[in-house]
Amino acid sequence: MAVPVAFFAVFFAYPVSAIVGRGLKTDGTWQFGRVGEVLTRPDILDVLWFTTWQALASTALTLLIALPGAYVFARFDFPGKQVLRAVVTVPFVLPTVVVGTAFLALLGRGGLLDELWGVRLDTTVWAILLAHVFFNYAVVVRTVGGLWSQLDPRQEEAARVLGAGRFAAWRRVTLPALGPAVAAAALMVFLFTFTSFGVVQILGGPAHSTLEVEVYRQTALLLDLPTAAVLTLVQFAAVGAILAVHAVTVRRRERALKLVDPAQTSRRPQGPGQWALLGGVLLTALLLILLPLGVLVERSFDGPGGYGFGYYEALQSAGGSGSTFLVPPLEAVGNSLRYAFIATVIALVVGGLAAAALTRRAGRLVRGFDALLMLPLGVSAVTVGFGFLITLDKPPLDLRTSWILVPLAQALVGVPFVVRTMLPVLRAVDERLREAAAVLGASPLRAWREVDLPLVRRAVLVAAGFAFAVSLGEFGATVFIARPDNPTLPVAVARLLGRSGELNYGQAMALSTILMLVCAVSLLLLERIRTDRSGEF
Amino acid sequence: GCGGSDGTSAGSGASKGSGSKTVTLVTHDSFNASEKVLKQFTKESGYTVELLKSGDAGSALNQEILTKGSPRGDVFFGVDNTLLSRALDNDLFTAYEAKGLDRVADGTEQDDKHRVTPVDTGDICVNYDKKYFADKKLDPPQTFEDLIKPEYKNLLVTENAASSSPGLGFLLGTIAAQGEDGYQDYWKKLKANGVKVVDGWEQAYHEEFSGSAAGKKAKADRPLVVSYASSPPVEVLYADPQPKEAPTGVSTGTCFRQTEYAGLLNGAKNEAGGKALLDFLISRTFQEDVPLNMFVNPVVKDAKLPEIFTEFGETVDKPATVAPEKIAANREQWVQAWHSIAVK
Amino acid sequence: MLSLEAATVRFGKRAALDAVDLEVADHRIVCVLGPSGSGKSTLLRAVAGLQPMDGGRVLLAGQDQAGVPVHRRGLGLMFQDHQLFPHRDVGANVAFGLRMHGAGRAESERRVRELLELVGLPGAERRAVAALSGGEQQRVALARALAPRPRLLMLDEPLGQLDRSLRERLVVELRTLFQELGTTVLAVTHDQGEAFALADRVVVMRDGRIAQEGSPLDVWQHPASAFVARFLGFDNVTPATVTGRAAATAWGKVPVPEGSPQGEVDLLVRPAGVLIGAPEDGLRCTVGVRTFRGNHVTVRLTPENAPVLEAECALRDTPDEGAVVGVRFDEAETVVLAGE
Amino acid sequence: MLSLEAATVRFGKRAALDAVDLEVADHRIVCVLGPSGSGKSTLLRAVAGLQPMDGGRVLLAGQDQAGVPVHRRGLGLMFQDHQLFPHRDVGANVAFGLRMHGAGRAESERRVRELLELVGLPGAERRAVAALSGGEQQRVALARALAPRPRLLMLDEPLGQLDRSLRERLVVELRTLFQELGTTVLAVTHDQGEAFALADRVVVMRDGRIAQEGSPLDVWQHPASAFVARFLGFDNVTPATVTGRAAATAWGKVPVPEGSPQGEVDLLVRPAGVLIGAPEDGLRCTVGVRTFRGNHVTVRLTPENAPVLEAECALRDTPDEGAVVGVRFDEAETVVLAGE
Ligand SMILES: Nc1ncnc2c1ncn2[C@@H]1O[C@H](COP(=O)(O)OP(=O)(O)OP(=O)(O)O)[C@@H](O)[C@H]1O
Ligand SMILES: Nc1ncnc2c1ncn2[C@@H]1O[C@H](COP(=O)(O)OP(=O)(O)OP(=O)(O)O)[C@@H](O)[C@H]1O
Ligand SMILES: Cc1ncc(C[n+]2csc(CCO)c2C)c(N)n1
Ligand SMILES: [Mg+2]
Ligand SMILES: [Mg+2]
Repeated sequence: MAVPVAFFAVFFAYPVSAIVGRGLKTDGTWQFGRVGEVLTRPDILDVLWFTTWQALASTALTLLIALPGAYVFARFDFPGKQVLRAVVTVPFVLPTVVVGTAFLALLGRGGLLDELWGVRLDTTVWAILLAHVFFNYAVVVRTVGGLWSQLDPRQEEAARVLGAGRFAAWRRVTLPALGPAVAAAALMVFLFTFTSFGVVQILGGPAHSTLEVEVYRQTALLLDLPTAAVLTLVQFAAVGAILAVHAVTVRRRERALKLVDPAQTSRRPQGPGQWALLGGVLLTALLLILLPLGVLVERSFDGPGGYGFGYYEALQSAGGSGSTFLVPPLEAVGNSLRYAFIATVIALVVGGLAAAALTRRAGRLVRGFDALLMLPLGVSAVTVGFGFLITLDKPPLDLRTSWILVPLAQALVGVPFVVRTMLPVLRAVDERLREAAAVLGASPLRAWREVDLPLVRRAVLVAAGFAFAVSLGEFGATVFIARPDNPTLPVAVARLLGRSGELNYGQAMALSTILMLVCAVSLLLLERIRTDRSGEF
Repeated sequence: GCGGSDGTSAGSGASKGSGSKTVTLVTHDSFNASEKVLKQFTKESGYTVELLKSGDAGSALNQEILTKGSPRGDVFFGVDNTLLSRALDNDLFTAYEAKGLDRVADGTEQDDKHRVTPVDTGDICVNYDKKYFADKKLDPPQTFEDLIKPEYKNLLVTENAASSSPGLGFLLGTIAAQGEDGYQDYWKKLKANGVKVVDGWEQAYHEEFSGSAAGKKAKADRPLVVSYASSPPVEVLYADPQPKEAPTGVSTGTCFRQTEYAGLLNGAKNEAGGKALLDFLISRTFQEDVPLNMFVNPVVKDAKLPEIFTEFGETVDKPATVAPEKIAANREQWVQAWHSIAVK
Repeated sequence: MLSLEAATVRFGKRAALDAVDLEVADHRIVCVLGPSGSGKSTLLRAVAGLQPMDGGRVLLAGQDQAGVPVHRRGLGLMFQDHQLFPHRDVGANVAFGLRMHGAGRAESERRVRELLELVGLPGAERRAVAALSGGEQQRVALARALAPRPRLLMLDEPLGQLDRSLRERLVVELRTLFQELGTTVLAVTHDQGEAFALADRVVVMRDGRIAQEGSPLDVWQHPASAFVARFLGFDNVTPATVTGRAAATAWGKVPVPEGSPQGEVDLLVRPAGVLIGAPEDGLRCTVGVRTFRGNHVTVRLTPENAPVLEAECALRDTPDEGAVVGVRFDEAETVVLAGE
Repeated sequence: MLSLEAATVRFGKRAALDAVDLEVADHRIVCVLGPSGSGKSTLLRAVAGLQPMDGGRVLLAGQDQAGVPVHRRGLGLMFQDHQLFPHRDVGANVAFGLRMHGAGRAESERRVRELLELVGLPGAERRAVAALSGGEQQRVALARALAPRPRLLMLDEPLGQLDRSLRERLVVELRTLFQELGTTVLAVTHDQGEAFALADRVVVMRDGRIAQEGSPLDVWQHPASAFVARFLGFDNVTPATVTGRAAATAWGKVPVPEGSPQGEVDLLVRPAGVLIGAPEDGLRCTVGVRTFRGNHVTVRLTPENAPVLEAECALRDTPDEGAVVGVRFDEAETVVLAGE
């Protein structure tokens, strides 16, 4: 517990409180009056209201659409399942500008809906909500599906023989067992959408704005730190309220469950009902995720002289142009992977330790720490980034210009994922299994390694996948810190998009496609990693 | 090391004492220079340039302000006239009169104490889709006044002045042209004439503007967009094969001029190197490298423009300008007023 | 009520149910016996529709159940490992089936109270299931299965973790209850006493097939095969050649009842039919381990050149260990087994 | 080996272990019997160190175990609900303890093979535990507990889900194994036959206390109280006034053995001591339900104005249901119970 606490104290609590403190303190005295002042501004209240309700709506919609997906991925075997599971995670790494493009192509003028029914959703809230579902589908599918695949199906069978229909059995037996995982996924989706930035701007138009945008504007553009500090506190309050609700609802539901080997629980769908469900989920994934991604891929091949690899070739030659603008794409891939790898390792170590500590201990302090771990998802990257600047400026921690800040900032976002995906599973592990290991001679540490670890293996992989994807796609912090000579893929994409000219745009699409590919392949490889299954003799 | 794979970036600029052979240039994301030119500087002065890019222009400057007194580098480049006052008020820079400062264009020097040195100028202007206007047999608009004429109804797309730099530039342009009293009225008319506001330049240019390659794919339907005067030559430069004529043009009467400055940071570890770098930034070698890397104009009179600029670009004779102090004082209020007219 | 026709379930190559035909008449209590792994639980799961079948049909009240979802079959199943719902307390577990069948709150509270009383856990409604002992959990599972009063109730080792006196009381009460309600019951048990006490008929399974079926008395008195005999705990089984009223065995001549099958067969001598007398009087055996079995003592007797025999005698008649005795056989306790 | 001193475990107000004192000598096999919920599992968990105690001490080989973590106590425990590791196959489950004790791969493979053979699951190493039948899981759990050969092995209903013949074989083999290895064993069982066959001593628990302790024969022949007698399955228990060699009971005068305690006591008549004769000859009873119990039949007899009696008789001597018979009592099968 010491490691995660130290990590969070140094790389989160201290920087963020420093920057907030700087905003709220003038000449050494706290100016709490600012809070009331900002909070009574009607435009800020509008933003707060919109931010909150769109986040709630997005979360609800995401759960609605993704829970059947989680079921299908947990319980059914079908060809291409692993690939599809990796692909639905791809949106996670994409820069929002690029995603905006894809969604506008589908929902906007001349888009699919426009052509078919003359419906345009751009600048409506629907576009925002759908894009949020697009981004966060995988969060639900993976965190919930991870636990689901390990639930003993006989529990549901017990309900069925007592007269419960399929849905009733699910609602009354499986859902309560899944509760903590669903809550964890919902919490993460809420935090992402609550702090949504690019999606709202691009798809909602300038009329829609979130708190996050305001914080960014006040900090990065206007350097109005007092206002930014108040807004950050408001975000804190909102996030804190949600965390409190989460803590209360989850605490009542956490129970030891009989976890089984996931390989035993999935089978080919049987009967028309199950096939229909599978078909429905695949169709949803196709329409909602593959289609937007497809638009990007299509554009990356759609050169001036018809389809071809022109933009990809152009990417290659850009390396030789002798400018600081572009590096060869392979190098950007390498940079991205390196940063993401380090960030993932940090996130896994810090988050894993935190999750292990949180499983065994209870009490107010621990619960508070649990909540603190989630806060990075609810705090603007600018706040953290600027906080770093004013705090990590003294040796031995003068990291302001060090590359390590990039993976550190990314890990800050990865840790909540690790904790939230691992905790529901860890807390479901029956204490008696650990006891069984202990009476067979395993020390507590060994028991953790031999019992908990294999059972949370899936969750760890899911968490690692997310930490990796988050780091791969992170832009807000990376763009502040990344050295110009080693940009990551999203930074390179953003640079290209910042210029006019057909080749620049095409290359941006090509690079985005490469980013998607890198993400999907990495996740697939990650899933192949198997910690010992049958156990060494 | 992981990130700093090559030797030049192995350490941090701030840790280097004076007499170091590295000079750190803190700048924004859009900064670019040819490797060749940077090597040239090393050859001439003996200093190696280390680049530190930190976000867009606004946040790069604000980061410098936050770390004032203990800067991460020696020279900062990238503060423009809309932000200049903030930099100067915060006492960010040490005065230094760069060698060759006499060659810079008139009116670009804004600080008589030489705390900042102008490096480039660029114009934010309305661009138009040539093909659209040719097909419609319509003259493209040339001035701010033209934009509110009924024949240009529903044709213009611009960016959010609250968060986008060209969006703000265009707003400032209208303020310069219409006056502080008139611009609100002008925007009401513009709004009535169907101006569309989107959030960022990328979206406006790639998604809404029918003149761009991406816009064509997206079936964009706005032939007028707020962009840069350099956008047409860039369209030519980054097209394959190169067209004989730029697909887009510039409405030269709708331009707002931005000048970007560099300055020696207060508390720089390598002041000598910083001074050498400032000298270099307005040297002919660097200045002639500027257009093709950052797509803005050199600030010195003796720099030659590349052919692609002279051939496909248009010169802006009377750009609108607003004094930096005035921008600093009124910016938020102007943007708010604009927001309630143009967006809500 | 229930009939299975050639019901087959395969796991990989092995058949857990191998073309099983079974009829259970209305209101009957049938106990399924069989060694561990012989397919008893699989049989119940197949009937419930929880285990997809690789062949054959399940009929309930004459209706083919193919395509009928589990919860519409109107049956109950108590799982071997209980599968109590950890998120619900004891009362809510028991009430679950009632709620699914739309019982009102008062009604269901009353039934829960009754059932918990029946299984000896009065007032346990609000307890967490994780805080129950093993036997208490089993009793809650039993109450939960009984609650909705299904027309066909299947119980998988319902009393396995309970002590004898509780089990005996429950057997009696369950029998009465089932008779009252007219419930048809299919129960798995490994306790023969329970099977005999509870069942109208017993089914002995072996490797996915039915090895014998009949009334308890029938099965006990006339095991169909050496397997069944051994499974029922009889160890005195030996190959024999029957001629008329006598069988030639390794233990010498053994009298057999009238009308026994003739020829090469297996012969069972029940321990009670092994009569211990003076050494000169019959087969000479040395007395080995004596096991005290409550009311009786079983004695292992080792003859010269013949397999060990097991004899049962009253406590006071037990010979000393190491003594040499003579053994005769009681015709009434020998059974000629039809070959495998 | 093991001694408990005033071991106390409370759940809320109720004591699951109430100041239990217990000594288990080296190499002994002790069986713990007791009704469901009487604290048997809690006792084992307390010894293992899995259940924090509210009072008392646990000593192993004379060492107070307070503060000694579970994995250092050098004992084994087989859980009532098995707790197999779901993510490991059968072989890895069994090998787990061996690995924890640093056994080599070849050695551990050999032991696993041996143990799986012992429990009747040869070649099951690579099977998934979720694909095992209930009894198969129990046997894997047993093998897992046996594998590291702990000095004190605790088994919580180790054979409860197995059929009789397998159980009988295992009891014999386990006894031999434990004797060979000199293992001290503390086993919970609800099967009295198992307890008698396996145990050197039995401990009968009641509500967290020890109700009786002794050799199986001892406990069986001289239950210490009406509770123990009833728990062992004897229903013919009644209050009595003993004077000399006779006891006055609701069933009339019953002869008692010489040297029986005198005065107001409880009296037990074993079913075998209820002798059925002609109606005029003794206590008049009506024959009720007859339950076939394998070798014997138990018969419920209803006297006029007295509690029901249970009698045991051989199959051929069984009276018809509804018949009226006369009952006498066999002095050798009556036991005067020391008061509660
Ligand atoms: N975690 C717990 N919280 C509260 N009460 C408990 C807990 N564990 C056991 N008990 C109670 O303690 C008593 C003794 O439980 P224990 O498991 O020792 O019984 P047992 O003798 O093993 O019974 P069984 O034969 O049914 O397994 C029971 O009444 C049980 O309900
Ligand atoms: N899901 C499964 N996958 C593979 N084999 C299985 C599966 N379930 C059961 N089996 C096997 O099928 C056979 C029959 O199992 P079943 O559970 O019906 O046995 P059972 O008669 O109930 O035994 P027990 O008395 O031990 O509970 C066993 O050999 C078992 O290993
Ligand atoms: C609404 C919404 N927008 C973006 C993402 C993509 N994303 C995944 S992690 C992360 C933070 C990295 O700093 C971001 C932006 C999302 N999931 N939800
Ligand atoms: Mg079974
Ligand atoms: Mg127990």
